[in-house]
Amino acid sequence: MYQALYNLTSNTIISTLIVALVPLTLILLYALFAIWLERKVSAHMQDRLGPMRTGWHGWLQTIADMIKMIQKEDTIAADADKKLFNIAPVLVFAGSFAAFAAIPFSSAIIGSEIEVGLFYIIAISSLVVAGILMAGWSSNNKYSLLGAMRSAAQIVSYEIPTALVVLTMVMYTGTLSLDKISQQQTAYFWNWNLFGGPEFGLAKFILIPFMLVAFIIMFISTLAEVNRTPFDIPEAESELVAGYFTEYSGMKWGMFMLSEYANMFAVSSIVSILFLGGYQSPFGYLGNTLGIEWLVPIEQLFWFVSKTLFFVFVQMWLRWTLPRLRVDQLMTVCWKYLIPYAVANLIIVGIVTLL
Amino acid sequence: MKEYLKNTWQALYTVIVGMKITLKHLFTPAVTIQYPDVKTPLPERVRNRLYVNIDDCIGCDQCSRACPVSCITIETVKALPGEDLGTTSNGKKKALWVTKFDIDFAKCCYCQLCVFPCPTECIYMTDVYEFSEYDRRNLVYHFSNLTEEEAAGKKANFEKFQAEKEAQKAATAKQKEDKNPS
Amino acid sequence: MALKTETMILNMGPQHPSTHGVLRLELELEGELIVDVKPHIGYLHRCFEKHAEAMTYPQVIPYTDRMDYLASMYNNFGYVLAVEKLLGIEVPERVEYIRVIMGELQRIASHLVAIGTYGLDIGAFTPFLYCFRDREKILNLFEITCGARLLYNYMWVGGLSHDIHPDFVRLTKDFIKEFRPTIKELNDLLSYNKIFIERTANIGILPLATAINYGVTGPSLRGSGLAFDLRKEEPYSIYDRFDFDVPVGQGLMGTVGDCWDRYYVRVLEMEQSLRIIEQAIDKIPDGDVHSAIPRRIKPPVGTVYQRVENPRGELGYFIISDGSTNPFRVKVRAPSFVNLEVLGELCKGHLVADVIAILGSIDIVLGEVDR
Amino acid sequence: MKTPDEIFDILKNNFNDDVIGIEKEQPTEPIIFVNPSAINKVCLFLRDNEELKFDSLMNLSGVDDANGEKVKDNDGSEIIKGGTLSVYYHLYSIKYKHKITLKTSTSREEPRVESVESVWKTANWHEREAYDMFGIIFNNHPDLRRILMPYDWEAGYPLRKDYKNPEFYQGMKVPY
Amino acid sequence: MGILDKEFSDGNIVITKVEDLFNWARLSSIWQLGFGLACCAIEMMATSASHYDFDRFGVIPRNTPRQADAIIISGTVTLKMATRIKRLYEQMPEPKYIISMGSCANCGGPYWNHGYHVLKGVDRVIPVDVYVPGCPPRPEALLEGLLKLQEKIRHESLTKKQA
Repeated sequence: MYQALYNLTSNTIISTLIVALVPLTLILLYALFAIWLERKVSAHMQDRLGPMRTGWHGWLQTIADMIKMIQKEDTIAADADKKLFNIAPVLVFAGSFAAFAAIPFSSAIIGSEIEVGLFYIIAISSLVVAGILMAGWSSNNKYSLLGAMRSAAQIVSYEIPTALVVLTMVMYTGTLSLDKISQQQTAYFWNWNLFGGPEFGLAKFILIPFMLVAFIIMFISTLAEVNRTPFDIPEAESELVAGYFTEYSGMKWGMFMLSEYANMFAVSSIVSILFLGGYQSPFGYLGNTLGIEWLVPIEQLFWFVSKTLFFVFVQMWLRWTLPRLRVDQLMTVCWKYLIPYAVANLIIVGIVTLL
Repeated sequence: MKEYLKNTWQALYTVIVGMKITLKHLFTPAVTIQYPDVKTPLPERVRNRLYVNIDDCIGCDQCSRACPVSCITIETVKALPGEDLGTTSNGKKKALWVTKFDIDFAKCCYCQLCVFPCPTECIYMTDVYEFSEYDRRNLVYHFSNLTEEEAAGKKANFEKFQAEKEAQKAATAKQKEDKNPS
Repeated sequence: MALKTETMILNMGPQHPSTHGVLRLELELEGELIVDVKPHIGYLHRCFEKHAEAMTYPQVIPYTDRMDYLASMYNNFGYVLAVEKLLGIEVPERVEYIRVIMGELQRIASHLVAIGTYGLDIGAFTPFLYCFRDREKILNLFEITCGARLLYNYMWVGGLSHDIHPDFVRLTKDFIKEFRPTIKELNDLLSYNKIFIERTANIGILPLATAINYGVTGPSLRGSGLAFDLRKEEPYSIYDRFDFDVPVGQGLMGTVGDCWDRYYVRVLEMEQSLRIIEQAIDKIPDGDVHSAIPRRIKPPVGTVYQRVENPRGELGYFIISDGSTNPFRVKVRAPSFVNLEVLGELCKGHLVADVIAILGSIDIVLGEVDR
Repeated sequence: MKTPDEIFDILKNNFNDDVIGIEKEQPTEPIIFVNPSAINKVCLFLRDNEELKFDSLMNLSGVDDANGEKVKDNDGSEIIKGGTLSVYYHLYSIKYKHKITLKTSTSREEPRVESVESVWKTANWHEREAYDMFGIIFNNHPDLRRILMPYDWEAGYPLRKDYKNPEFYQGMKVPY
Repeated sequence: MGILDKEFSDGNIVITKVEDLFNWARLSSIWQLGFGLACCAIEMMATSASHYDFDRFGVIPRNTPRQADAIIISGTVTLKMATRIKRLYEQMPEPKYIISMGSCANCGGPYWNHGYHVLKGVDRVIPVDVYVPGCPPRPEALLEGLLKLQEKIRHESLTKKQA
């Protein structure tokens, strides 16, 4: 996309700006929609109606929340560490927004085609931990401190199963660049990695169960990385009042919410790229059949967003069904269950790809 | 090792079962009553705001004695023998002017103990529950239909009547005195 | 040189999402491990005993409602039985049956709130709303009979304030039919959920000896394996005419007497209450509920201690009367007040998240703790 | 299953002077009077004796008997001088299913009772509540503080018959 | 109030337009502090449950005073609790509202006469916007109280600061 814009405007600053602005606006619009979706999904799952009075079925609700949050008084605790207190939300949002640079929304719309896309994403998403620790420490509140400590331990320890599963997928697909992985899984859903990948043959059928196991491990560990139930221990309502953002009010807290939903989107898009063929459509492209060339990228964008939104919906669905794990149980799930399964899976897929 | 696999299987299975239930509920219709637009009819014995039918009230003070919270304040003035105050709906002769009949709904605990002892059933609970206020003072409801000065007027002429009776009694007592000593 | 660590005092203050009201827990923490728990109560002390001395006998009943506001029907039941024992009056059969039905309906409603808030403490939001949705049906039943949703002032000394509504029997039967499948659904969603079991099994184990010494009663005691239920132990009113069994914690998911057992005893008890209501609903004799209500209540000089099986445990009324229309002294033995003492004993060595799980499993109501 | 009279006889011959007497004409259950300084020994005996086994203290309640004579206080309201404060214990045995009620009474000015916290742990909060409401001091109680009222409440003991409301508490007007 | 502390001259068209928008936003997303005291708290929970659904009005329970806009004082305020409520009120960021729910919070309710430990009405400690009578008020009565509060916010104006 950058190249196309550069030929158009032949000015580097403007084209980079536009390349950065497109995902930003997409994320802001998506966040407004996701917060509204979460409240409606949770409501209907609990036999109630959710926001109804702001516009038809409450679609203006998140906008109302946003404008109200702007009006809130900006309180900083008296002996909080002012500088860190203000940087923390920005850092957390920057961490989760930076991951969008490498995610291919469609063959035409990619932030920057980095060869080491996956590696970059895993590296950048640990920036969020620094932000959370800063928030917890600087608000000088016992609950925030406990929340920050827990979230640091959780996100760091769940990086390992994610990395292992990414390793298996990279070994299987042979490339680190997200764009190439999506291109490999060309049209028709049985070529997707979840169903054994593009080449036809015996390896494909042996791989299907292990791809499924890798998919489940990846989904669970990304859930933990984003602090969603059943792993939302850092901001556990019932124990730690509101975890690391207890002291934040108004727009700063809004930034935290925004980054949580942005992170959810980033994480579920990675899962959909690795396993469900990113922007590939399951039944071939309308654009090709009708011969309209420029329609294909838009179709791809549609398929990409719908797959990711499905995963976001599943994350919300889990939030309103499952209770919360305790901190030490969280660690046992990670170290005693996810990592052994991931390593075993890695070995088996390795052997199969070698044959 | 067997325990390990059983744990994993049990975890996955129960999560799936839980998700099946919430998904089922996602598609069952909501039970919410949309309050401001849809107001459900309340059963007839419902206990919300009290109402006093003041012209049936004979000022017998039974309700304010029965109230555990003593939030009913009644002031009555005895009617002069000549005055006719009309009768209550079930034919009881009224003998007292009820100058002040206030119920402080900020104190009331809606226990309905005042409704049962009332001889003329003039105090009963309605199903009105929408009466929240911005200012606590106008939660005190005044049910008596005598205005301030009428009440003051009634009290004044009752005192006057009282004073006359005293004077007469003093006079008759003096006469008796004159009669027997002389 | 060992690194000197210092314990941290964490105040789970009167305003906390899962302290079931206004209770302050002073936790002494070593990292996340609990060294000591000191509950501070009294934030909702509403001087019930002072009011009881200043009111006449029937006027105290609205105040007994407000003590354990989740089971106010049962508070009336206890107080009314105590005063009737003092007066020595007999109550017509119809009133006895209606009181048992209302008491058991109130037990189901109270257990539904206990189970719902316990799910909330562990982190599952949806069961809380399903439980409240079912509880609304019971509140409707109460509302058509006595007009109030939560604080009823329904059971009077010697009778009832209103007779039951003509279609009360039909609505109760519908409720029983609708409610049974929802218990099963609740079990699948919460009780057998692996994460819920992981969070509650083998946590806060209450051995039987400490339970008896601490005077714990009700589902918390039965969770530890002793079938001590006043409805069977010392049958008051007409509970001896119904057959129902007393569920006891068997340690299905862990050791006997852990949080999961206390929670599961409540779920089974709801089932038993349904059985009692079914047996009682068809055999309500007819008669007048106001016949035995005395005009003026002036009991003879004396003391009485009457205890009933409140959904939270043994609720006892100790009334001293000096012959006047006002009771001289009313002391209430509130089950939650006694069950809360054992919290310090149970929480040693657990994590912060477990304190919430243990507190939820004991199921206290602050109105009753502070009276 | 023992009747209160048999229990009283057993107690009488074990603690002859400490157990003062039994009062039976109550309409409901008879009450055994015990000397306040010996209450913990009696309770320990009641709990550990093989035939009695009173292992659960149902209820411990403080009562202001208000039987002293009324005296005009300086600001017009009357306070009660002399008279007694008494403590009732309701015991129950799960094994034998029998119940008794003990009563001890101490003077109003110097209310001292032995604590039974060592016998039943549940008595800890009950006694703290009796102290908070009536001012009855329980000797060697682990931490005898106010439990329901604020810790810095110095306007006396609320449930006594002659209790008067303070005008202000931490800047908040108390009476209506 | 956030970025709008500067004084405006008079309410001309632009201001009233923005003012309505800001008022609308403030009143359609009141976040209540999840905090209940006594029996009215159970009715408040029943209001946020499925049958009467607080979420329809955009009201979510928030646990920290920092993120809450309104406290619903649901239950009896005792003297020991009054100092805590004052501190909670002070911790809340500026546009904050108080709904006093139930007779006990209005003026001490059934405990006004002999309640030595009960504060006679929460307005002795914090300023109250709407009094909802009832003991406990029905969920619909609480919703009606919320609607009254929303009416009050709708007519608030940013320029003319009320006393």
